[in-house]
Amino acid sequence: MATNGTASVDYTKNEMMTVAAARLLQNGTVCFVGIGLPSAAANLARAMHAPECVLIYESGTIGSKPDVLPLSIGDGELAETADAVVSVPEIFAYWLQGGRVDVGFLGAAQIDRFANINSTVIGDYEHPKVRLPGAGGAPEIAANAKEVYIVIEQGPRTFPARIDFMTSGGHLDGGDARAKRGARGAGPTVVITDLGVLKPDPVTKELTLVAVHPGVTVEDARKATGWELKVAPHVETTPSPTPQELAALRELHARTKAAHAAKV
Amino acid sequence: MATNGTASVDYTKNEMMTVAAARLLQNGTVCFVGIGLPSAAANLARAMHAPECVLIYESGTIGSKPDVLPLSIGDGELAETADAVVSVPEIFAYWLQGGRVDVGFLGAAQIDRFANINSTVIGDYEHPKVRLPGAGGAPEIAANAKEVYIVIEQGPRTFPARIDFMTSGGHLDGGDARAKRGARGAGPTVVITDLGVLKPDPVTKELTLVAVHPGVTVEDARKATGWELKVAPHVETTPSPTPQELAALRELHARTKAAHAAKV
Amino acid sequence: MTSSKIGTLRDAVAEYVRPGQTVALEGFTHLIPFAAGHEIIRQRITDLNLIRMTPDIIYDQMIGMGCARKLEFSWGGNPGVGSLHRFRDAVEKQWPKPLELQEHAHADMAARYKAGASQLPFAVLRGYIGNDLPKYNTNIRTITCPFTGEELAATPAINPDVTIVHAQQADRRGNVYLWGIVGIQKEAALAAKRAIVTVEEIVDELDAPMNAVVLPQWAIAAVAPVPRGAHPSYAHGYYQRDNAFCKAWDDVARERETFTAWMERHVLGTPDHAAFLHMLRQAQHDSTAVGV
Amino acid sequence: MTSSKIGTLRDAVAEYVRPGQTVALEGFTHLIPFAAGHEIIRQRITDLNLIRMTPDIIYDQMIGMGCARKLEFSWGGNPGVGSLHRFRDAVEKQWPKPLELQEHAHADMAARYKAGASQLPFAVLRGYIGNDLPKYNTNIRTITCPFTGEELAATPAINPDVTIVHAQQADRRGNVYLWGIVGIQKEAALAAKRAIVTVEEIVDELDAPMNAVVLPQWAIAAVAPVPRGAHPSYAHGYYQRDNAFCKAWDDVARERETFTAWMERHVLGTPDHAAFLHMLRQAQHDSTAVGV
Repeated sequence: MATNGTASVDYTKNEMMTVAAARLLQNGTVCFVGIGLPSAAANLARAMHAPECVLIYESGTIGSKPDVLPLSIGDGELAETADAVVSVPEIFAYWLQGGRVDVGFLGAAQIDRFANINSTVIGDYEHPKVRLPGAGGAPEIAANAKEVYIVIEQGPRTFPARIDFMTSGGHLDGGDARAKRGARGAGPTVVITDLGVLKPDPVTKELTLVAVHPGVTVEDARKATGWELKVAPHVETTPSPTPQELAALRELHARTKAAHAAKV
Repeated sequence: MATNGTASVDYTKNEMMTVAAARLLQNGTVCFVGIGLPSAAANLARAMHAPECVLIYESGTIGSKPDVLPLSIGDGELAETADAVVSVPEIFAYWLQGGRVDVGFLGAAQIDRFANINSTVIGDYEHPKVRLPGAGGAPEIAANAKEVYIVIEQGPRTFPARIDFMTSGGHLDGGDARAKRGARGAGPTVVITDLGVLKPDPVTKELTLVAVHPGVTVEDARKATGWELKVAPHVETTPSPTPQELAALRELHARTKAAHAAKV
Repeated sequence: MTSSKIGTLRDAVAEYVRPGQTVALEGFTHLIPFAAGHEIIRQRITDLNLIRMTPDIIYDQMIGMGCARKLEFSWGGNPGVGSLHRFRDAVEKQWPKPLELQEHAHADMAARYKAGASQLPFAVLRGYIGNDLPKYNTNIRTITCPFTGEELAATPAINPDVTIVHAQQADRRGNVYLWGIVGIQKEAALAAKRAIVTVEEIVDELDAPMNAVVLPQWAIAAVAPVPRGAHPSYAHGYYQRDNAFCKAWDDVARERETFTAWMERHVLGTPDHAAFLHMLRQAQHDSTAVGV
Repeated sequence: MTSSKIGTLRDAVAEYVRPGQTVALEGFTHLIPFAAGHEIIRQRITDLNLIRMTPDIIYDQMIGMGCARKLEFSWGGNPGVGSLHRFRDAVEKQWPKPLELQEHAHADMAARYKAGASQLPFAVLRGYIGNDLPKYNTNIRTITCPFTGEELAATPAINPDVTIVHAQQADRRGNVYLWGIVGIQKEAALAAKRAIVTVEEIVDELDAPMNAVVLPQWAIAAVAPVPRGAHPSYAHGYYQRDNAFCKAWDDVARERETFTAWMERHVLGTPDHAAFLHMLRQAQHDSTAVGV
């Protein structure tokens, strides 16, 4: 994996992306967490500045405080460290649809310029080139969480001009389309990639590059985008991961690796 | 209270009614139990011939095996002796509406010739002479249990020509009206009173006197009925309570009295 | 942010319960929030749209003291004893004021709370077949299944302004744990804009089994410790129902005068639930069962 | 009537699972009924309409062995590892036979099972806003709230012919107790015409807390003790997930030949789950992680 190093410590693009995502979560935020990078970022936030961040996993665990990252959305550790473990219908009906989730934290295979995401198929739905896992909880997380954060690597395949399938509605075709369709939450408010940070334009809702990570240029971001990328007048540079952040993240991954190896 | 005595032991009309009702429950039957006389009869059945009768109370207790009769539908004893205690929405949705109840066992303030029952008001609904407690779980017990047993004292006020309000549908206006309205269960299959036993005619569904208790005449039953009572060609006489039945019922009531006095 | 949720019942009611609101005090024969109902009476909060599946003595008291303009319910009575005299007097004779009724069946009320907790606008059930309520309650409608064409009952979700429930325990952060007959409490609390929970006690750690009914503190507006806060109903693991009180209530409530005198002395005349219970105990020592 | 419900998994599958049926083997990342899936493969039951929120390795195996003609699901993958190669091969290249897909989202599948357990014909949810599935799945429709006029998603209830779940314990009468992440299992079992439950062990008494997830024996068709019956998934309180197996499965399943050889040797070549586990352990001793 390539490393960038503008601070005193070297770090990977993936680490930068995870740290940037973690920083967005506030202490006390109720976060419905997808598996993988969203879960890593949320737990890094818990280890750093947001110890009271409430993590909900779709397996039904509320207030999970795992010491290691789960491999699946339903690891035993998530249940053991939770404030409550409820059924899957309950977590979706009373907690997500019930409007109790502040932030839905999602990954995706593809994203478009209005932050609509695809995790269903590459190619035609009925004759797919690649059959992806499918929707899972994402469509209703995207619809019902008060806002949505998305983490995804940025490249021509993940940021295509047109996604092959809309799995989870972001801002649909822009403007107020989302509200008109009856979605209750505000939708995606930020997209964190390995290159930078994008936010929807307040009016058109088109994703706009607002920050690049250290060592990344706006041109890099443009090249990694399958449409003509909108760029903010002033593009910030994300602060590099601090040594504390990196240490916490690496410890989390090290603990995770050790725990899952031992668990066989 | 008046006593009848055709057997070797004296017993009250209420005892005869309770024993007659208890005898109907089979071992293994899943019974959704109303409070009061239905609960007494069901627990007498458990103590006698049907130890595996499964009692469900609408407070959410499944498989309750109380040693004393509950005063309310949600006494602690019902929870402590249950196989499972679930929420009220679950007991109504998954267990009653879910079609898992063999027998719904109900009391009522009034019943009509098609076994429709009233537990809502005496008089006009909007200007009632007497405001009764209301529906509770009864309408959906009556609709969704596979069959319904009703226990009620028989007299001109409880068996009126026309009930003032239909709370729980029995056979509606008779014939196949009930099935046409989409009720899933078979509806009332037997009514046990302090005078005898009534069953719906197989075709018209009008309640028909099929048995009288010892010492009761068909004429007594007719007089206690606010419409022209249909009588079976051959009216059986209910066997008197056995000494064992009476002993078990009286022990149940004695234990109940002692327990509830002690609980203050 | 978290520990500040634990406070007094008086403050919680003063902060969150307002005249004219839709308020549910739920408890299905167990954990009935009596102390909270008394506090609403003490604070003279009126014009409430009260909701409850099983209005019993505490709603009889609130209705008789003029707190309610409307009642949504499915069964009203004094369990194991008989009628609610104040409820009947309000319905039959408009005393102390008229009481509008919106009447449903239990299965429906449970489904309506469930819909409310799920932020759905309506509930669906197989209900009201041969029941006369839809003739009087225009909130009981029908809906057609888009797959089978079957017609089912549909009713509006319940989303109270405030729900109040009683539970056995909260921890110091305000996470709530209840057990036994849990009734409709979780749904009622989650359906509300704000939930107030009274608890028997605050503990260091909730020793709750993994799949227990636990309400996280962030889903609750306020938690107030009120020992014996469900009396005369019961709290599983803490105390049993005061059956003598429930029976004696029948006589207290039968007449307007005895009712009013009792309420003025025991509820309005006491500053809080502890003082209320103290007065009851003293009265019982003096041999009348409920201190009339 | 009661004790006869406890028997072997082989007998339960032979008695209740028939070709062409709609069958759900549920488990949300925990308590996945692997042993039961293997038994269906061993008994060469085909043409099934399989249902599962989260089809994973066991459905990959059943699909690759030709048990299924259709799959209703909402997320298909090997959690924490990647794609299901046999599932993809069936969808992308119709091997070993075409696999019809009926695809939903999790919130919907959960609501559909809940509707099924409640004997309602349809489920209602706030769902599918900006999702393309309704273009392909005619079972995702809309319904209008009779009170607010809002349009919501409606989908048909799930009522499998047979649901199979795995739990930690049953007592000698067949009452079942599960805990931890309980997923959709209760709803799936209650929605089915018949439920089969495999359990880690039979105990004298279920030491279940009062509000635990307990399925009474009379709501279950058959109970079969199958120790480690959820392997390679986990059973809370009994064993952890075999992560090495799940990772190694990726290589086994990638090619048709290695997959078929593995299944023939380990599943068709063993009489039951105990023998299967024994073979796996031996293979692991011989140093290849999953006995390829």
